Amino acid sequence: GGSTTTPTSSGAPAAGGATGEFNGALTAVVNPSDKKGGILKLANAGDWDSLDPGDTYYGYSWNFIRLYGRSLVMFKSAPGKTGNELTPDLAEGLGTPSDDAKTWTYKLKAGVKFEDGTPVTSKDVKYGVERSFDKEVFPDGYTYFNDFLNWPKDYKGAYKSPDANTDSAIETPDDQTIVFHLKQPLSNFDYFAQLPATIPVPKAKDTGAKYKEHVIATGPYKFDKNEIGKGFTLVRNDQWDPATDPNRKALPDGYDVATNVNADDIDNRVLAGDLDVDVTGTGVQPAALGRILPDPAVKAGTDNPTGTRLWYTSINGNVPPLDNLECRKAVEYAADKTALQTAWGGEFAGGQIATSLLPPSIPGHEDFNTWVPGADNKGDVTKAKEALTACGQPNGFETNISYRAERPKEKAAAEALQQSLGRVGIKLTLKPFPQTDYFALYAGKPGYAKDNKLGLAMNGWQSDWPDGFGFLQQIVDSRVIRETGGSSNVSVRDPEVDKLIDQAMEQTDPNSRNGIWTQIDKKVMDDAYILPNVWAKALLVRSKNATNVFVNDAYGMYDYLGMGVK
Amino acid sequence: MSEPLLSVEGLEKHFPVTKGLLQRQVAAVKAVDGISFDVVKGETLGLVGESGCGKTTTGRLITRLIEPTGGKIRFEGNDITHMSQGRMRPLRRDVQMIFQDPYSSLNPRHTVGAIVGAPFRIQGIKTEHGTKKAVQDILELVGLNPEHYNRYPHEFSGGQRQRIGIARTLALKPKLIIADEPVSALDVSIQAQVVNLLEDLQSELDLTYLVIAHDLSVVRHISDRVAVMYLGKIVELADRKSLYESPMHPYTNALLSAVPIPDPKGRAQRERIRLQGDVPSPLNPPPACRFHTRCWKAQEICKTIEPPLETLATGHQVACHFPENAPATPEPAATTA
Amino acid sequence: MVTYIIRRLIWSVVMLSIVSIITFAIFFLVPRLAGATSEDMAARYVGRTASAEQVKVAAEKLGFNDPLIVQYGRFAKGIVAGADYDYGPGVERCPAPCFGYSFLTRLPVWPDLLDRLPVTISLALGAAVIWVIAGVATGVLSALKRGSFFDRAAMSIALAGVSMPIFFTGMVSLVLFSYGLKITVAGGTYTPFLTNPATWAYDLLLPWITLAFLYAAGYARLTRAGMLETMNEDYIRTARAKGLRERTVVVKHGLRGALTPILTIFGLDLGLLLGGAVLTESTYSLPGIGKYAIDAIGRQDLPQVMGVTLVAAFFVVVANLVVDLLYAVVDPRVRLV
Amino acid sequence: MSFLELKDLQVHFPTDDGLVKSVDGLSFALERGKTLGIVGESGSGKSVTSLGILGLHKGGRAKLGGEIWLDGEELVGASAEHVRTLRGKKMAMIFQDPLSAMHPFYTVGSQIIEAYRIHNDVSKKVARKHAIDMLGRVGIPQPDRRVDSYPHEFSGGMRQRAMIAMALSCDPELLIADEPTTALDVTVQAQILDLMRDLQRDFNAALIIITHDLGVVAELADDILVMYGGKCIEYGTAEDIFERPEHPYTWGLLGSMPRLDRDRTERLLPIKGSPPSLINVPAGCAFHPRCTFEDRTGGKASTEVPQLVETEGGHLVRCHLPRDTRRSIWETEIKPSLEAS
Amino acid sequence: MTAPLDVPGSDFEATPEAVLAGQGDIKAIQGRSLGQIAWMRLKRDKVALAGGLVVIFLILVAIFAPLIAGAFGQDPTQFNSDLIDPTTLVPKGGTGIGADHLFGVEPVNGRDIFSRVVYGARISLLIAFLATLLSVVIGTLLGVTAGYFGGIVDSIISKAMDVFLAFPILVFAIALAGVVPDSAFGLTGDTLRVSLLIFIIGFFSWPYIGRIIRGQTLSLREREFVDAARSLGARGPYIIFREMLPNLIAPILIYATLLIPTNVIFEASLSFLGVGVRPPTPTWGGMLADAVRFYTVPHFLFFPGMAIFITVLAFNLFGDGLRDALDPKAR
Ligand SMILES: Nc1ncnc2c1ncn2[C@@H]1O[C@H](COP(=O)(O)OP(=O)(O)OP(=O)(O)O)[C@@H](O)[C@H]1O
Ligand SMILES: Nc1ncnc2c1ncn2[C@@H]1O[C@H](COP(=O)(O)OP(=O)(O)OP(=O)(O)O)[C@@H](O)[C@H]1O
Ligand SMILES: [Mg+2]
Ligand SMILES: [Mg+2]
Repeated sequence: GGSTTTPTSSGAPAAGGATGEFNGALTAVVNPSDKKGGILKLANAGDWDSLDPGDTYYGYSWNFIRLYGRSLVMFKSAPGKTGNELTPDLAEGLGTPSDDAKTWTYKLKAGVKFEDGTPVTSKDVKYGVERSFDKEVFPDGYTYFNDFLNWPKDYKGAYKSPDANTDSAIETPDDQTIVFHLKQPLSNFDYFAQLPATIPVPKAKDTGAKYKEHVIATGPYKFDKNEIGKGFTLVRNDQWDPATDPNRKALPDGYDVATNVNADDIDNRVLAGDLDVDVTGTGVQPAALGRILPDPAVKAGTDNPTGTRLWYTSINGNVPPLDNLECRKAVEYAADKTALQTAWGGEFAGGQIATSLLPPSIPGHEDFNTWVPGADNKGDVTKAKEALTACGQPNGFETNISYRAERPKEKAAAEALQQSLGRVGIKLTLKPFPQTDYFALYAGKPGYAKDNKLGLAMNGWQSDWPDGFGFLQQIVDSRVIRETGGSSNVSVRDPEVDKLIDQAMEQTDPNSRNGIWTQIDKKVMDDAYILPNVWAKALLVRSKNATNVFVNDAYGMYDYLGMGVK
Repeated sequence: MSEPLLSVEGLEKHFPVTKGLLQRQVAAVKAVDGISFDVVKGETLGLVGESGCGKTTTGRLITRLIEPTGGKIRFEGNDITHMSQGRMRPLRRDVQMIFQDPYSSLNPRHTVGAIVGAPFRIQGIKTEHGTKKAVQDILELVGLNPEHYNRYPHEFSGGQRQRIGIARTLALKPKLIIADEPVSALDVSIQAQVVNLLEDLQSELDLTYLVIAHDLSVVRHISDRVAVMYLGKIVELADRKSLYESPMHPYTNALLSAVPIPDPKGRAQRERIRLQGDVPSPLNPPPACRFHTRCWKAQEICKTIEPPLETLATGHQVACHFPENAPATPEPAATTA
Repeated sequence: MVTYIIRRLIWSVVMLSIVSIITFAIFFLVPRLAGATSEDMAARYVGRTASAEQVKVAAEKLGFNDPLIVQYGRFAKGIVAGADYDYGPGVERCPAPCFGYSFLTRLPVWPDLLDRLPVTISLALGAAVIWVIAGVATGVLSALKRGSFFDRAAMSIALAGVSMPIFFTGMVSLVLFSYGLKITVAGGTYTPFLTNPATWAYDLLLPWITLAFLYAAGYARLTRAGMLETMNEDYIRTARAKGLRERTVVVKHGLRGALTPILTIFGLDLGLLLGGAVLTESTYSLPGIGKYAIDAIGRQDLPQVMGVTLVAAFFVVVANLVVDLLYAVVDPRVRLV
Repeated sequence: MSFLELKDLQVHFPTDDGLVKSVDGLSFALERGKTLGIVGESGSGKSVTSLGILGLHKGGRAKLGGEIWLDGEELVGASAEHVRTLRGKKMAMIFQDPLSAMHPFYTVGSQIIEAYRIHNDVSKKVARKHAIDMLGRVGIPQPDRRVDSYPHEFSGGMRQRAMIAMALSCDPELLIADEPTTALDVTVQAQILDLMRDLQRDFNAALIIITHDLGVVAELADDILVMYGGKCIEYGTAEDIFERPEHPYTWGLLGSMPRLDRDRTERLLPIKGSPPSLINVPAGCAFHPRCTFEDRTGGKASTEVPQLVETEGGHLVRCHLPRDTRRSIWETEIKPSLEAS
Repeated sequence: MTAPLDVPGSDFEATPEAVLAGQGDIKAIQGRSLGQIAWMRLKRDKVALAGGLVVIFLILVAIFAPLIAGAFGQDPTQFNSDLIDPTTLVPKGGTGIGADHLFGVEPVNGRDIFSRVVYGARISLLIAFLATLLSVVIGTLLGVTAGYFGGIVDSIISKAMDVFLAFPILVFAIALAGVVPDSAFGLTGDTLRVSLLIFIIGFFSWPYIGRIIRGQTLSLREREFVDAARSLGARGPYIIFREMLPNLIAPILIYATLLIPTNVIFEASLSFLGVGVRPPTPTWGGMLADAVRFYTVPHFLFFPGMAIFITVLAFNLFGDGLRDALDPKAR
């Protein structure tokens, strides 16, 4: 059974702990400093999905976007659990609910300006949300506002319905006030208000899909050069007024970001101090593990936070014989979870063996293990065989497992499953698909998955924010499944689960609410629609040159707002 | 004279010069430009001329390896000028060709047996004691060891290879053999062996030869009659004796006097005619008499009117406005009327 | 000459059209043969939340319902005249030459390619300089010292060189020189030449050397073979008979003759490399055309794949054209008419 | 000592199949202003000899032996560099196939200029002037224009003229022409032979002309050397060789040749068999397997290598047949049959 | 009767007047075909012979992969997680090399590298051989056709070769391999992938052979023995198959041998880029792609890399030797 302990540095106070030790930045600031100046050098082995606040959906991007964009509310820039707390940013305070939490009102601070000097008004915030509605222009983004605000019927977003009256969804009674109207009560809308979509966008400067090439800054930094595919630089935004902004220290003079850099090289350079941060915050490459873990001195310069990400395998009940619970159970039992853990990167770089959905750091997490894969976590062949017999497939069956071709870890995990399920006669064929189309065309398209017998699909989900809703809703609610493809929930179809989700959303009492999320977690596991693999962990390397380094729990990686350069 | 075995009339071959993807014709090489002659059964007709004058092309036209662009070829009275390859097939037994290069004319991947036996196979002929026996007989005939049947060409010397080539032409007992420079690639000593062989075979098998060569001595040695070509035309055609002893065309004259004589005594007193320059390109031959650019006797008429090939003495035809050694002088102008 | 160039240019355009038609057909037909509908194809462009209705509209707008020829026609027209892409929120202008518009990145392909081009050109040309110098020099020395220790060592290394895939040598060199000795960058970085020539060269050093090693090995072998052949030519003997110094004989007479066939291969190699040094760029994560191609293929971005294929083909065609023209300069016997 | 003297020259090539004795003990002498003709069948070692004199085997696989004296200098033992400086200046060569013997990528002029400038320290302009002069002297029309043509733009005859111009550009004292006319038509061959004769008179060089055409040597040569299997088998004045040949091989050559000046209806008298392999030269007299008169040597032919002996007045023959026998065979058997017509 | 490369049957004694070097007193040389002569030359070329032996060895390895891997009790897809350090993912003790695992084990899953390399030979050689065969067949057919018929046929085929050579073949191959779905043309799984790779590689390499064959055919057509056959009344097919093809066998053989290593690299490149045969089927290129992430475990990079290197080298050595033997003037 997986223990839930969040790795923390055991006891040792980090006050003034300039040297740092393993996991030192999880709970304290390493290398604290107030020195301004210098350029922080970041690198990304891949590329941003988009720099546009209306379109970006990567955790690291939300972490990073705070440098140039200010949303209504934000996560505190602080180490440890504090990072999970919301604090007003553009708004003067957290949201004020009314109408049974169906209406939320925010007051904007005065004196906030765009990089060109024009003052930010509530209209700009409203426009930012409205434009993000258009998922044809912004295919990458989340759909929370689309789904929950009370939009007029047939509303198509700022571009296609420019003249629509959207007051039913968002009202701006004056330039400093913005009011959100929801279709249903939502007890913690403040999490919505921290989404990058609430970063104001000046309508006059909006260039639609091209806005990402030059986002108009409200934060302390603005774009200087931006070469898509190669990198960009941020410089100080002289229109940013620190007086309006207690959250940001804005230490460096600028940021130099390179994209599409060799991942191993990033590790080496960060370890060598030539580079300050691997911006994706997903941890080092496997090759670096062997250099870091065995060497205590090197290991001391790293942190190993548990994120809010679950790597899992969807078990598609639409694909026979997996429509039979017993057959799904066989998969759960037969899976060798230690092999999966290794495949995902091992204890440090991969994660902690997961027994349920909700990661330990998310309220509502409870320790339970519905289908124990043997005492050693290497799979329980006997029970799996029993389940197979009960399912009417005593000799096993054949099905396919999909994964994203570009992701070696998913491939390794799929191979590990293929290997361990093979022991009980479940023969898996590996089906790699390009990641861009993985959900839109293949694994996330129910028709395709069914026709092509994608019984299993490698999958991963990171909480959009640290609560049960933010984690579970998008992956277990059967109503988010779209026949046209693109759904992140590809397997869980249980009306009872849907009902429970509705209850949880309305529940204003946090404790009862978290109880319901636990219940949902258990129910899904009982259905055996999901085979949890690991709760992801990342081995992060602190740069020698970076100051003020700490892990922000909300993002599960270093906080880019706080960091400075020596 | 009996009916000629082979009769060629106004034979022409213009090779198109093409360009581009669509192979458009932009010009023509007039390799053979209207030649006429007969070959009588049992005789040897020699065809001489400098490089590029169209000798080989003539030979290939007669064997129908290439399609004539004009004129007529008659073999034993049959018009074979444009006869289809299918109908030619049986006739091919009667006309055979000996090639110049003993190295490229034998397929290096075939044994001697296969090479000499190929005519039987291609023509589908069964022989009494099997092909092998027939081939070995022929090998013997040309002076090769019949036991060489299973050898490959590269194991033989040039002279032996040429014998193999000759053996192949003899397989089908042809009536006419066209020999294109049969000895020019061989050393003198070997050359003589092959020349003798050709002569022996002629008398033994009653063959008729059309021998193409540029070596006037060889031609003098083996031919009964000789035709001299210049730039796709026959300029003079006569029996051996009169051609060598009293050539009429200035070109023939020049050609003969250019040949070095292996006799150091005579070299001082011999008078020579030296031609200037080289043979012009057949792509663009001089108008009218083609020789006028190099002829020391040329006059205005030579540049405007083409002299026809006329019989000036018995069996002596020449195409020249101002022939030498002509017996009685028929006015050249008269013929142009 | 001018007409030759014009003809070649026309043919180049024809060739590129054929390449584009084949590419187009394959990328648009194969998915359909595999059962994809136009909606399936449109689904990738409309975001994650589109309704079936929206997908249908998008498919229509993007012209996926039109016959292949119409779609190709649009594509071809775009190259000449530019194109407008109506992807919903607005019409996106893709100015000529429009090699397609990526609906995934929301960017026209051409500027992207232009952006990547300097990297690939730097990589290819830099490596080419090294490999030509190293390869040819080694080949010449080997040929001259044929059978010597140097020859055998160089040829063994060269054979080993051509026998190693670039991604293997690339990885090994990365591990050794970048990760290990840290004397070179690990790729991924590219500094434009104009920004800082020194950094530019330093960044590309390892890829250059690795790529050049592979090719130099091949060129050394080619040059050696070519030199051995030309050094047997009669004109080399003539040059020696004139009393030329051996070095002059080798370089001025021998090498000059041996280089022509290498020029052809060089043209083809360089053309192919300029069109994307796929393996090198992906091994060293250089943001060039080849990496772009891989990325485009990875996300199945058909317009980008089309664009990059065409640009790559363009380089080969142009390189061939240049080589042919150069040929006429190098070898006076080649006449371009 | 003569201007050029070869003493027991040997050129051997070690090959995979064995040692090729291309030239095996060749000696002769030649004076300025004289012409030596070397005749022999293909592969008898004619070209190898000429390349040996020019020192072009140096640095190659060939093993050289013996001595070559040119104007009092020994060349076989001399350094390659020294021999190089003599090439082109002191001795020059004309090759058989002028098209392949000239570099296709350089103009005719530049190839002559190059040859001239190696040995004469003059400006390009002067050298060019000289090249035009030389082209004019060998009879190329409009030499000032043709100097910039490429070899392929010349006809065969002009190319050979240009080759000659190139060879003569530095006034060499020894000129070797290796089959200078074999690739040419008779009419052009006659022009070239005339030209060479005239030029030799002007330059007073020693000329070696290599050919397998007895007619050509008869036209040009003062002395003739007949080679067989890498050895000299008969040497004498042109008259000696044509009027009083003493070696059966020479008889064979004469008998094999159809003559233009005589109408002969009888069969030619060829030599039987074919030339020997130079790796496995027949024991004894190399010619004995093909010799009609082998039986008259008393069995020595296949066991003993005959010596080159002088019969009279510088006429040398390498034959086991007694001198009288040779004489009588020639007078009674060979000569009549050659002249029968 | 025509024996292009076979052994002639008769062995009677004869003393030819022939001139073959060195035969003067050697008693009987039988008719030796050029093939036999080439073989004699090849036998003397020790390096090429060694290459040939390695090639044969590799082929045997490929054929008997299951037996060889089985002899060590290893399955190429079997995980050996217990041999892996679960934190660093690399084999315990660095490589895992030992009596059981000759080449050590892979990081992460502990699969036996030896058996994977051995099985990798199958895919590699199968694809390389069949793709070469395909391109040789297409190339020879079109090359001979173009060269023999000339004129407009030649123009069209030559231009087609130009077009093919202008294709950025690697980009195109990757794209094509990526675009073809999982089951098509009635094939699925490895069979489909292997066939697809064979097709792509074979289909894009034929112009190289095609050009060579065309050139050779053009020069053969000028040889007089072709005219000789025609003057005997032989038809096109006879000339192509009986007269020309035997002479083309040498270049075909040479270039096929030299094309195989190119195709081995081609296949490895495609697998390296992830569009080859699907995992877990082992391929050398695929292993290298995995090894890239674990460059700190050099043996993982080394063995598949060396497998490619040795295979390609062996073919190249053998091909070079073959060329020298069959076409000695190229030496
Ligand atoms: N297939 C062809 N296409 C174009 N031109 C040709 C062709 N064959 C021959 N010619 C040209 O026709 C002319 C006559 O050629 P032919 O081979 O008949 O001359 P020839 O008298 O046999 O010369 P040689 O003595 O050199 O063999 C030459 O100028 C040659 O270039
Ligand atoms: N570099 C070499 N290596 C080996 N053998 C050689 C070499 N050069 C010449 N030979 C051999 O030496 C012999 C004499 O050759 P050479 O070229 O002197 O003959 P040739 O008398 O000039 O004949 P041709 O009349 O054909 O020119 C030939 O058998 C030839 O094969
Ligand atoms: Mg001819
Ligand atoms: Mg010679």
